Amino acid sequence: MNTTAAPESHATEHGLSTAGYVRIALILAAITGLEVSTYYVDFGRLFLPALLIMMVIKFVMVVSYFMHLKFDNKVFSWLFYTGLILAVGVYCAALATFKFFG
Amino acid sequence: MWFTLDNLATAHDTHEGAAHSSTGLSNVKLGMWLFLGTECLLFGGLISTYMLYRGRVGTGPRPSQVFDIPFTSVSSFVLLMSSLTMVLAVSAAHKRDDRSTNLWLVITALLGATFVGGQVYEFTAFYNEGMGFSTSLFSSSFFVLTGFHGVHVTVGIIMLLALRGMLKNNKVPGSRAETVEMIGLYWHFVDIVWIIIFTLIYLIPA
Amino acid sequence: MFTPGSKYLIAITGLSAVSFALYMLLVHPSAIGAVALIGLLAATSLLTGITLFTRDGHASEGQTSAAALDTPTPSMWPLVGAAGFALLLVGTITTPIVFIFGIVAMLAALVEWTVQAWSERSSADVAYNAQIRQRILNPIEYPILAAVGIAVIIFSFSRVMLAINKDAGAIIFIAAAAAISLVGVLISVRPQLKKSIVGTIAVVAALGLVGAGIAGMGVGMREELVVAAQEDHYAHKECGAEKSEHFDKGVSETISATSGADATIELIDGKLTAHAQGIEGLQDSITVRRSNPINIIFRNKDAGEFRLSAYLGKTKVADGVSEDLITCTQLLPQGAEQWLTFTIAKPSVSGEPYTLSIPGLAGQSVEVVVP
Amino acid sequence: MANIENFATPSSAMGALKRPVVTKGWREWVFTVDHKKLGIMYMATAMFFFVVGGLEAVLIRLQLALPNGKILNADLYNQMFTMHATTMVFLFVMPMAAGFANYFIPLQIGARDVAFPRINAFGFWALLFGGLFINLSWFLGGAADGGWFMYAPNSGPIFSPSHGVDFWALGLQIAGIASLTGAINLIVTILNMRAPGMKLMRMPIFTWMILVVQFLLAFAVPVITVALFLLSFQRNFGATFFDVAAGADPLLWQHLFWIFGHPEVYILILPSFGIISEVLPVFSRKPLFGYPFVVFSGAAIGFVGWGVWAHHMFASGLGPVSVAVFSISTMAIAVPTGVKIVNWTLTLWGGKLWFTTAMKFAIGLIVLFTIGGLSGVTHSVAPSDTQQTDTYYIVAHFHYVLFGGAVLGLFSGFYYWWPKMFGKMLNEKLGTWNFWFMVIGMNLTFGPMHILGLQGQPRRMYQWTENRAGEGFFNLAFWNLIASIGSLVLVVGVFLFLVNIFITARSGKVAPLDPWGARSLEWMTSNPPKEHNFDSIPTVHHLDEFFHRKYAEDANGQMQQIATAEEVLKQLEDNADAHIHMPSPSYWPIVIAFGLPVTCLGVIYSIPLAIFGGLIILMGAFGWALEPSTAPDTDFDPPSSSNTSKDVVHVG
Amino acid sequence: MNHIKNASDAASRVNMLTRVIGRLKPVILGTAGTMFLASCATNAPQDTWQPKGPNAQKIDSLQKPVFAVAGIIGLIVAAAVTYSIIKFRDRGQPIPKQSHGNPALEITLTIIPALILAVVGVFTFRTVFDLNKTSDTQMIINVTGQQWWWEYDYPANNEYGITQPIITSGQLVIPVGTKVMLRETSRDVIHSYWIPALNGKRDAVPGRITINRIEADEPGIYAGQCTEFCGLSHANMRMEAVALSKEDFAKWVANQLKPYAAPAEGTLAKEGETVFLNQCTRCHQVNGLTRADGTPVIAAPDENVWSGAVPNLSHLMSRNTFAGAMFDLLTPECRNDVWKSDSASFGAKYLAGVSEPCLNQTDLRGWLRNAPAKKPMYANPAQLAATGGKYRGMPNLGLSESDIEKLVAYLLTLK
Repeated sequence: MNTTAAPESHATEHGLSTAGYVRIALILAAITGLEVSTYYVDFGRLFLPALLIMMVIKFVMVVSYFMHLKFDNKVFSWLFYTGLILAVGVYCAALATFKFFG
Repeated sequence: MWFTLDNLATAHDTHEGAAHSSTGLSNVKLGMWLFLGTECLLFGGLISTYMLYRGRVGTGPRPSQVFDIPFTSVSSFVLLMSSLTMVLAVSAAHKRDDRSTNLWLVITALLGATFVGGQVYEFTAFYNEGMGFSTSLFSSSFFVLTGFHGVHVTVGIIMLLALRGMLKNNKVPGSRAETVEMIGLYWHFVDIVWIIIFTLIYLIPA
Repeated sequence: MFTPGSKYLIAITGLSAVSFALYMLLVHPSAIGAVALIGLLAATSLLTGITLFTRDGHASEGQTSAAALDTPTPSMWPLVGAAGFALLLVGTITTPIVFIFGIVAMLAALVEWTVQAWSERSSADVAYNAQIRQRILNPIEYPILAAVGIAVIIFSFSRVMLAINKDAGAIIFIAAAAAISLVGVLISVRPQLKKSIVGTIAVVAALGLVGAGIAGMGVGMREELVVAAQEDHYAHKECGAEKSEHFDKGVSETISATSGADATIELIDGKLTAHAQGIEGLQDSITVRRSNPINIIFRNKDAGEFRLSAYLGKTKVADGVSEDLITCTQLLPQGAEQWLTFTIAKPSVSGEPYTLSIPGLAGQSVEVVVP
Repeated sequence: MANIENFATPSSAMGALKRPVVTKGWREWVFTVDHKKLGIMYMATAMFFFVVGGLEAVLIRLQLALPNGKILNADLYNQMFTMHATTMVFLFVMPMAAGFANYFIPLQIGARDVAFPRINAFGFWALLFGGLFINLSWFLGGAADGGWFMYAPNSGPIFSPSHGVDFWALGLQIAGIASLTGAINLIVTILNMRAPGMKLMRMPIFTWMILVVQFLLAFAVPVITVALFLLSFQRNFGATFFDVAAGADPLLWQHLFWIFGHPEVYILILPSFGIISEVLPVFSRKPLFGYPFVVFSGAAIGFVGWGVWAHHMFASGLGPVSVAVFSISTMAIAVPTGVKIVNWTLTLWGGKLWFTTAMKFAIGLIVLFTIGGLSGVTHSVAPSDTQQTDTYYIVAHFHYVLFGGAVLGLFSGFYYWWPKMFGKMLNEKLGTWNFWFMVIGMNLTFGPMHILGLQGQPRRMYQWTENRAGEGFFNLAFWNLIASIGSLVLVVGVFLFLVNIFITARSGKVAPLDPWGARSLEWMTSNPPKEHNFDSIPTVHHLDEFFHRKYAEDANGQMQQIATAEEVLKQLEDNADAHIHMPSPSYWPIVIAFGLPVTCLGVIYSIPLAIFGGLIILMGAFGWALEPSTAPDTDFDPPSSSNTSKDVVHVG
Repeated sequence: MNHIKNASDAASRVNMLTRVIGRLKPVILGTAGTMFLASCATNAPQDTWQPKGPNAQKIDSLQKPVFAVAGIIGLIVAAAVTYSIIKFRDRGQPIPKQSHGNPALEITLTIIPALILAVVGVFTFRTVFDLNKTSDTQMIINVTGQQWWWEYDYPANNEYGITQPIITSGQLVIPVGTKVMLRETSRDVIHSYWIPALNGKRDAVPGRITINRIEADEPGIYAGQCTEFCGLSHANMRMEAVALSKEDFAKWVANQLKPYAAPAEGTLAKEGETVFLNQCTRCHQVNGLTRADGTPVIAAPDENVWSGAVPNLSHLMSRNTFAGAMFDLLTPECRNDVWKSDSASFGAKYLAGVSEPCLNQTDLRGWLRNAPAKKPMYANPAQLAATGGKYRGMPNLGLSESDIEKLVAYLLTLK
């Protein structure tokens, strides 16, 4: 097992090398740590956007690297993201009618 | 849920293999991604229900009164790590490294079981603090959302162990690597759902 | 074309179906009994189905019995069955859990024993017999074993977590996860590791977990949870000026929906004002419907913590004795708001108005008029 | 010892049970995974429920024929209209479309089966059991009585104390699983299993519309799943989701229901659009006018269909901003729908029209659906909608859309594809009678409802009173009576169709190979198709491949026949593939599907039964996963003569 | 099918036909419109095309053109299809050119409807916001739906002489020319309040308050009906809006605020009061009614009925309907007299209330005898497990005929 190469350079047909995956996992863990820290440290007005952005980053990283979407055929991305975007759009619109965001 | 289980065995159903398909992609994988796309709408609905109802507490505790952030952070971390071990299993399967595949499958299942154990603990503790299933809108929607997620994790564990058993007996139909990969996709999906739940439900107060 | 084996199984299935039906219809059914009998029915019908479907699996008696009868293999299932029966008897006089364990053990023994006996008679070849047994039982054994394994882990782990305090819990949780991962890494990077060592680690870990689980069960839940369960402190509101230890703990939420509010009550500069939906300006009384859940938003804009308390008339607790009906929000810090829902069934009578007020703040109240 | 060798072969070593080998008699149908047999079973099931739902409709109309009707009491009436809608939507139109899709999608794209044949079989059985499960409630204390929209809190345990709503919610859950699996299956099939050369823009329009529909289903079903779970948890396990006293908002149900429910409308109508887009060109002898526009308008309807759901809630107090936005988006969806109507009309224009029964139904659809579509535009205008919603005007509108649109399209499909499916021609003369009775009946029934609604008669009333019926000869009493008479005419029409089926089965004319001069791939095989559909998979060069194999332009630009259908088919047979692997039948789809209603019964009545059902499902799933990939004999030998559907059976 | 032998002959016939159709188009359109109107009922009480107030008028003037446009488009499509059917039927012509369409034509035919809809959209947008305007409200009435009747309460409003809240049911009374805001909600399931002549419908959603505005131009009585399916007796949940001139409205208010007048001792009505006290006050409130010991009677519907409310009967005979407006308190003749009177005399007739000769004895007595038999309600004590023994409607009280006699006499005094 090659444990030295950078994740990007070792992207193969099936994704990253073991070290690459471990690296991604460490980044994810670090972000999770940062997320948890918002519970203890006051982020002020940045609190909500920061949390949401970190959530999206984690989500996209898992999907792109662990689920190989980044390396796979675009059709898979289309199928999955269609569902995801539809869900976000439709449910946010529904919540908006409940004055959820204002 | 069972649909995913079906992927254990559908590869051989597709008499026109991946190589001959119009898109050059495997039927099972295409179906799996589509299924995950539809799952987005399922969890989206449950999350929205929770978001709408999280502040509606007539009796019983409010979210911030029961949530135990340090504990849940560890939970999230455990599930995240299980994603890593899962991806290692998939990677090993592609390299035809049976020993590592088996090992990481079992480790993933164990981490998953720990996560579910944590969830059972959490539910029991909440119940004792006066938050039953019917106590308030918050409690109903919380239990249904996290319970659905927990059921997904449990199904995932069963699939992992079943796959492990089938690998042992050489009963995995079709390409083994692909079967492992399919269960991997399902497992990661469960993880990303938890990434959202952890942030939206636990970290952002009502 | 029924083999003797399938006849036997059909008979058992029929009997269990009849007993289940009789039990459900004649005896007062309890969940345990029903589960036990239906489990029996499920198991026997499954076996029946399997034998019927696989009768083309060369399992007919005539072909093989002579050879097979000479080679009985040692079996643990009679023992398990007997133990199950013992548990069942113990269970009937002690707790239902033991009873269920007994039933499960007996069922498992019945199924395994029957299939084993049947497979051993199917041919003279031991390997073939083992294979045929596997072919039929593995699909049942794997999920059950997996389920039992998962259940043991989940149960033991959650008992441990319930027994220890929150902080230690988080640490143990992460330690357990780390241990699992580390073992994984260890085994992974040392491919030459002996199977026996791996097995030992697994057995030790399993025993440790189960032991800890049993210990956790023995200790019971940590005190704070026991107290919480006894006191039910979130149901008990204290509507005066006092600060309740539990009820008022950590109120910082604002409500998330405003679509159904009848009125917004605000505390500004020591004054309590009402803004009823659909009416411009501020009022000092609100008219609400009788017998209808009234949603009110209380918003504290003053420095200090205040709660809104609603006086909803009196309720008769015994003849001649009545009690004030009061409900309230939690103590809200400045800028916070909370939803208060109440219902008033009877019209207001002059002289005894329903009111909304702030405990500890005299002279400020909003009258609630019910036509 | 020989036995061991048997077990060691890869196919048999895998499973606990062999796959079914006997494929005669009832087993031929119960264990089948053949998309054509499943398609026929879907259609038969749907037809059965169509009759059931139709009888419910007739009872409703008889009750309302005269003021203060006494045929049904209020309770029974409420159950009747709830089940009429539920049956027609979920158990007739959807399965019928699923049947057409199952049967014809693989044929139209030149495939030998769907991507996941066993899941396909499971889907059918789940639908059948789900449908029977819902209707079981009639015999167990009364059916659901909350309307098909089942608005909370009226569907809650207090306001609907019988088990009807439980059966309804759980039964739809089962049918939903069927739809979801079917959708995933068909999407993968269409994307992945097209014949060589069949690019997306060469796919027949029916395939396109089904693709859109399946995407809608795949993404809409999970939403209703959530809603139904919330409802079931409330009714069966004491959750508080719609308990207003606990602070719940009843509008949550409405949003979840209609986020599903509006795409559902397009799920119902688009398959029929697809069917008539096949039928019109065939009988006009020219290609579909503006094929890409029809495709894209279908896709556009699919997309915009997700952004209009709240128009069902204009009266519920959403607030002016939401109402205005959803009003505009609803108008927007009229544009792609209009594009379709224009294209159909222009397909007729300049054609060489042949008025077969299928063609009559298709033309009927254009006109009647247009009426429904236009009345839809009138209440996309939100303020008008507050006058019209929940009145008979809406009933008129959606019956013009769903009967005039969806049902006529399906009937067009019956007449068009019957020879393909059964090798016999439906009687055209009887078909004409069938058509006219249905069209006149439907206009008599639903036409007057426009007037009833605009003059203020609300829906879902078990009785109406003369006090509110107005004066004059043409008062509401008159129109109610006309509508009821019309429903009987409609019944005659449907009955004629059943008679036609019967007569055709007994003494129908044997269908020629290409009775209509068709244009697409499904006609490039025998009638009915062989088990493996095509002897060799054709390579596709054109949209309307079959037509272009038969006709070519001569030097003057005139279309001339260059080959007969028989010749085209012969060519395929001559190049027959040597080894055709067909999926083997399986025991497990029906086993798992049977576990679902058992579990659901358990949820309603006793948890042990639910556990039992769960065990059935679990065992089924493991049997499914562990069964061998094929039955013992798998290879199929190429046919020796052209008419070989009988001799060739073997699916191994 | 008839085969037309001579194709050119047929074609010329078709051409002539189309020319005739073209010339007759306005006539046909006009006739179709008139025919549609002529085929409608006259004086249907819930006709949505007969607005009687500015809100309904706004809707009407928005929707009439839309109907016209829709009708014209429908006719064009029908004509085009009919023309194609006649013109392009198979008369042995050669297989047409396999043309795949005409993008320019397609785009034009896409843009035209889009433009039409855009215009409609602009007007819709304006009307939506116009109808939702609440800032100029002059009077507020709370409207509460429950299975299967409507309750109205008027919060105190000195401008209209409402010094203390008024509560009534079945008939909503409003002053003409006044912008009235209805604040709707429900006590059980979703109902919908709809007086077609005054405005579109608005759902009464439990747990929410929805706003609807009505205003009547002329005195009169306007019919309506619950339009959100609300269970068993949904069909019987009716309502009427009564518009009175401002002076008449003041009289009505004064009457509603009039204190309770007990019937004279020794009359049948007085005996009726006793029956009422024993049987009816468990649920029904009559403001000012006292027991023999002088304590005020406060009904407790919340203990007996699931919705927690039943109609307040204080001034029952000032209304014209009962039982959720399912039945009239007036005999058919007297009812016709009120409904058909012109706007000038309407107020006086309505304010006269129900007199003994005008009382609809049949339905009222039938109702008192066995209410669930007259109106489907979940009022069978055996079926009340789900509601914990509470009724959803009026139960059968098992009153004797003499009690009924007395009660009717008493109820007649509740003017």
